[in-house]
Amino acid sequence: MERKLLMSMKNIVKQYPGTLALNDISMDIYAGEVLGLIGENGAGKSTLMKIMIGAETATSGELRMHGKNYAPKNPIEANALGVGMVFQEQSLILNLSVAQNIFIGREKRFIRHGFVDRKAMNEAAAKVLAEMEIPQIKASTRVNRLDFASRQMVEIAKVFDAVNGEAKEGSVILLDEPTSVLNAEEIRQLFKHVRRLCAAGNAVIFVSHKLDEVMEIADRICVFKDGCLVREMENRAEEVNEAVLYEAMVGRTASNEYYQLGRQRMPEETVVLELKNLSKRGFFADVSLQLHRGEIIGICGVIGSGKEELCAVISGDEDPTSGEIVIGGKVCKLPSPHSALRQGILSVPRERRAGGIISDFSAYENIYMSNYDKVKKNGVISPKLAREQAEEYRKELDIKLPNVDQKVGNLSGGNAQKVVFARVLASDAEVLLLDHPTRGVDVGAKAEIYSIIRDIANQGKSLIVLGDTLEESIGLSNRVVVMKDGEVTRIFDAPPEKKPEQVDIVKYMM
Amino acid sequence: MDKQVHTSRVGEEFAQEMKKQSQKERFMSLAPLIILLVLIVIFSVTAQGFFSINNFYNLLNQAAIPLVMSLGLTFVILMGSTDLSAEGLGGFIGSVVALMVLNSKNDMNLGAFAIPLVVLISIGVSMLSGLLHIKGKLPSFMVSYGVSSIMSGFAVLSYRGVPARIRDPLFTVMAQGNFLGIPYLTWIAIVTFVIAYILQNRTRFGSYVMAIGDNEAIAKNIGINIEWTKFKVFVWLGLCIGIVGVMGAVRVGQGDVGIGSDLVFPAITSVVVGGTSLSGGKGGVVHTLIGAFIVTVINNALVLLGVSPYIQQAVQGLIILGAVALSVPHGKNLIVK
Amino acid sequence: MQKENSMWSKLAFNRETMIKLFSLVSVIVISCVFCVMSPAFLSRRNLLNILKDLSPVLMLACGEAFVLMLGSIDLSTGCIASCAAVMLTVLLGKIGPAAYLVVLGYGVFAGLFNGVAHTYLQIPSFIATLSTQAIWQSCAYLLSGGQPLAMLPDIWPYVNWGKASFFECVPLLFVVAFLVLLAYTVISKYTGIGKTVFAVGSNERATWLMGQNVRLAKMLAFLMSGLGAAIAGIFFAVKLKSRIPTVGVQYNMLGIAAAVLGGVQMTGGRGSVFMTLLGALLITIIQNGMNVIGVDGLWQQIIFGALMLAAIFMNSDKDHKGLVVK
Amino acid sequence: MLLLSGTGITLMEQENREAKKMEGYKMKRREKAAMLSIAACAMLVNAAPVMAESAEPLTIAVSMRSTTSEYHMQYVAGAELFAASLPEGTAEVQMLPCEGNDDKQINDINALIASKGDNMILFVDANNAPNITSIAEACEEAGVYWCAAWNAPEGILPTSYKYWVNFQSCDAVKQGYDIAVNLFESLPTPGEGKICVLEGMLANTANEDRMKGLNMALEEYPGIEVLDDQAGDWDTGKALNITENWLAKYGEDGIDGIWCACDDMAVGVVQALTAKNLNGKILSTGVDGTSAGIEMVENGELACTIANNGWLQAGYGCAYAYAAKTGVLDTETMDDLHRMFLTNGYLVSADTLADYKATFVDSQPEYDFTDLDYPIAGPMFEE
Repeated sequence: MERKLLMSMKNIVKQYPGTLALNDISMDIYAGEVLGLIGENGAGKSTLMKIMIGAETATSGELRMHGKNYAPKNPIEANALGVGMVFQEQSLILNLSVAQNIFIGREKRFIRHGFVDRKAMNEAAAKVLAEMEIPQIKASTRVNRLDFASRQMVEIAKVFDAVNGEAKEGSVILLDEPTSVLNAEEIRQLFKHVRRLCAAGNAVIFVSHKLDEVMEIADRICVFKDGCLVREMENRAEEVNEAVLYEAMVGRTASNEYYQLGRQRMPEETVVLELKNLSKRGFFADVSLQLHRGEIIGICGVIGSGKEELCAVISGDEDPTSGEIVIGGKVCKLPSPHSALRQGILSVPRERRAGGIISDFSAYENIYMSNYDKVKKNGVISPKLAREQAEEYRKELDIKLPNVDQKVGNLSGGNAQKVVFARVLASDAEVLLLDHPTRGVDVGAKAEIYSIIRDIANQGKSLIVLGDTLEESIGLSNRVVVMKDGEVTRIFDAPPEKKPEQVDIVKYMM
Repeated sequence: MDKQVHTSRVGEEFAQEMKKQSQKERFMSLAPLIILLVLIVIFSVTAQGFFSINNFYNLLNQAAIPLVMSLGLTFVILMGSTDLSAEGLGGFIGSVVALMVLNSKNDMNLGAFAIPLVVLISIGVSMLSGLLHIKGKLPSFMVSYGVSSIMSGFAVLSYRGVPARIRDPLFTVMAQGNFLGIPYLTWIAIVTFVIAYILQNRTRFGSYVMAIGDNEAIAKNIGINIEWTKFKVFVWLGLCIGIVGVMGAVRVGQGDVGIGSDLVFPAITSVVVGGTSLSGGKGGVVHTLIGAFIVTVINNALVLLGVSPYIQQAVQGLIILGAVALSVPHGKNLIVK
Repeated sequence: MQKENSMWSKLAFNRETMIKLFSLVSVIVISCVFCVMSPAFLSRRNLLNILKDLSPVLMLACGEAFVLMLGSIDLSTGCIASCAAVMLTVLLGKIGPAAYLVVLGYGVFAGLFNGVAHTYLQIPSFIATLSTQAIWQSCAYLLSGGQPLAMLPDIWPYVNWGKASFFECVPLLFVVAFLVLLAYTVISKYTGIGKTVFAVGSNERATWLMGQNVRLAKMLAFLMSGLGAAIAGIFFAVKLKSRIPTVGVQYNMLGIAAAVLGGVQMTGGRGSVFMTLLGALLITIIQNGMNVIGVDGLWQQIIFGALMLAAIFMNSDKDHKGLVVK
Repeated sequence: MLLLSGTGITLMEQENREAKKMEGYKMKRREKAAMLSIAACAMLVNAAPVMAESAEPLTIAVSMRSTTSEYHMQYVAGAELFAASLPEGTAEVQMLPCEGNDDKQINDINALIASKGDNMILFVDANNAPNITSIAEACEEAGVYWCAAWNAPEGILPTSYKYWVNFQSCDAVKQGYDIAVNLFESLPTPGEGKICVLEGMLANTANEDRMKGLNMALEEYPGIEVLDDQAGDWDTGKALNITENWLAKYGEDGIDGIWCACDDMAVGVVQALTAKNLNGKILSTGVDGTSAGIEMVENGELACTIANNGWLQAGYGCAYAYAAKTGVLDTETMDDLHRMFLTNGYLVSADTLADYKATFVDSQPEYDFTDLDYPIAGPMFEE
């Protein structure tokens, strides 16, 4: 049957300073189909979605909707033109009722001489919720009373209504990781709606890490890798199975030199850090692990696998509910990153701007922030010593800085991360937790960061790395720990000569 | 092929954890009401004459002016700002309205028209301080401190030390008369509360203020005109200060700058004790009502208990510290400024 | 880069020094205006007055600056000062000069009390310090037994140092205040914990993750504020030779205004402790000058408010894009 | 008045806009702002009505608590009366309100001394007694003749100072006593009943003395029972709330009278009573003799008030200081009576109301400031 073209993209490119997020993507979206998008973290899926919803603008390329040019400036405009998106993080106002949230920004049709007709709004909301078959949620309850899953359903209902309401001839709805917090029953219900929507002539784009779900719902599957659309296939049961998808997603194995495998050394015997069935209710359970001096452990897992929370607990940012952390043979409590640093543990957080640097401070101040003693002269911080230290690290890590007094706020991603590494090195911490160290950094800077990580390991320090991509985790680490739904499913040894295949690891991840 | 979609043990725990957290949050939002009831019970038992119809009316009247003031400040705090201009502006409005109606000092007699005129002036000044804060990007705390000092100067200038005693019959009736047993001033407070309730729940403005307070980025994303909404918040504040100024003049029967004194900080205390968070986005008009009653009940009870005036302030401070400590969220890496 | 900025950078001004410079410029400008109006303004005796009036406000301001740099606020400094003034007078009579140490100890305790209420009970600092303000006001009443008595002549010798001055225009009070200011500046600029206070104000999440002791920094900030207030209280007592429990109440807002005029941003993380000297000087000059040139009493408050607004308007760096000013 | 305030602020606003529209001279915002601040200061300062011209005329400084109390403004009027009695242009009055801030009172006086040197005389109603010692030291140093009224600390007397000409005061203790006795006598059963006590500002000298007077009266009237004692901080609003609470606590017939420490608070008390139309049945008292106080005595809502006659106190205070400055008086040779005397407050109650109004309200009393014995009602300390 001839399918009506809803939206078409011609060689879309998105260039961030230093990284090519999207590389010449061309794709057509037809009415009535569910398009599955899969790919590793950072493969460009979310960036493409942001461009389609108008939260970002493409560097070049052309977007057409219903045959007309389509360039929305913000989500509101996109909704009006028939494109709606359910954001990954909640965008609901907790203090307002469900009805108010659904229609926020679009209350015009309920205004009766200046006041919002509350009853009419609640009825309209009830109708939308009924359509979504979630009548158990009352339109007038406040959102902060709902549990996580219902909030997700309200979020989806809000987008469906925003888009369906206006667009006459079919619209495009983007779902970014919608099922990460839903249970089995709720997922089944969501799929029912997706099918109902497609039958009504709309298109749904479904992004998920759970390959089984994608295979269950999607009509067509597009595979993204490093910003390119590498495979586009019909989802015919006999042809498509998880192995095929894994192969498409991972593609070529990493070149040796990129991760400087030659400099990967054997870890020593002494155990620097040991976790004994450590668990945190609701995030991860019974994780036991031994970290040796000079060893790099890579932890892999999808979003919601608990690897970030594990990292947060080890670095003292969060508290575990049970289990022990043993450092240098002694069980110790880590109530705060401050006490963790005193035990020699320091983390490099994922959001560099929010958690890694203080943008109002200069580079040399940032560098001594984790260890004041090194720059103290008779009890007082001496700026001269601090500047010398900063100068030293500037040369060692080759940070491109006009001078060490420059505010860190306006540095590029790569340079800012190098300042963070300089601070970490200056802190003399023994155990380092790197949370996506190379996220949002250009390829050149990535290689430099890898060599810094190698230097750190060779100095006898031990690292736990949450790799930005699977390939990175395998390439860097001596051992790869795979986590899924809060449990350690498998630990692979990854000596330089016999690195495990990505395909084998992915099996345990998804 | 359809692998059995199961949620792991961790997923179950996560759902339970979330349920426990939302129950805790629901309890926390009720904490101020529970504190109010506990206080009423304690004081009824200990303070002689507390639990009586007469004192109930008394509470209602004394809560009138602080309530209108805190209603004005609720939206400002919901947006995450603070405003101290009421001290000077309220005093100015009180002094000027007394001069405009039939009074002992000059022969001006605008009668009932004085009230809308004066409230308009108050809105005008409040809009100006809002303009300085929003457009000039100045901290609202300091701007309002400057405006307050200017306005109290003008207030004193307006009557040069000899306060104008109000002779206008309308004002004297408003001061003493009552309707269904409730004095007119309290009716003004009740009407203001109803308007505020409607503003918060029945208009777009109310939802937009909540959205801005919760997360300004989301609000901008939804397409809300943030500056215009903030501006309207200052108009509402000006209206409330105008009403408070008039009520103050009516209640004391004369116009003096003292009407504005001791207005702002008890009002902000009521808003926060009621459960509205200072960083914005949580709480609302009903919370402020509860907060205003908590503060008034404490003041009233301390007098009825005959607590020596010297330690009254300390007792009040301690009770408020305790009440806020109970109703404020606690968490390890919760950032509280 | 717009043309203007390049013009400025040629003159080797960057925006930071511009703001610092600005409060100096406004102090000079306003002094000249007053001087033109009445030459007695810069007379040796009036300088003595200005510096004497400046000292208590400066102590409150540099203590308050620490808390403002956290992004929080301390409304209890005025009442801590009153309580300290009363305590000094009462104790001088009983235990002599040791009273000074006890009062400083009290200042530290009051600061820590605020710190615990804010940091451990996680009460917003606005409300926490508003409540402790009421508590210390009551303590001041109780300590003075409700009687605003003058110091009895027998303890005057302990207090006469307040009247001493060097070459007739720099009072000893101001010298002590300046030394305390220097100590506060060194702590805030050159010690680790001082730097942490700055960092917490600028980005608390990052400071926490960097392994700094955020709680200790907050406690220190409130401690410094309490101590500053106690020293201000000592200055009041010494200057007025009396124990009046309501002496400091009105100085709380002036302390905050002085810190803000010194360039400390209320959103935290920016500004310097030393610059509060200029902020305090600006406020004192305005009040003193208005009396010297004979501005009518009724107009003084209006002019004070207007100059306050003008100074805040000049002082805020408005090119801070995106900064959400609460 | 409001137009002035409106234009004042909008003027600043227009200045802002004109400054922005400066064409042809691309200024950085900072320069424009600095230029604006000079214009703003100059504009605002010379708009102030009373300006000190050249330094010749003698400055009569009046330092008192606040411009919002009618009684304190009587001081300023009294000083102006005295200035008018001098030949044209010899003196002009400058008011130094300190809004209840003791430190500010001292600072203001020091600033004026620095600016005027000894070409000034000073009349002070100290915000609190202890301030007198610092003022005395400042005036001794600068050679400024000055007089004080009301508050002075024990043991500090004009006789031990050269420039402190005299200290006059109505006897606050006696006033507290007089209004208490008047109230007790005018109760439904004279001498018996239950009263509530409404103090002024805690830890304020005038308030503490009036309370001493009240307690003296209470000893003489055992039949009077004090139900409660609260502080209203001289503030009308607070007095009103406290009275309402009392009515709720003791019921409308549980209280026979309310001893109130000043007229401003009495206004609040009477308003609360009128709300329950008890005004006139439950009587209260006041001090200061403000127009509001007199009016309430007239309507029978207030048992009595005491007119302290601020005009007389300030007028003669300035007269004494001026006399000492011009050598008419020599502080060493003045006898104690002239250095320290009581002025008589004028007890205004229902019966003395008529002639009080005749002398003070209807016609402005003519004071002959040369006759320095006129104000003396009696020695301050009986030898």
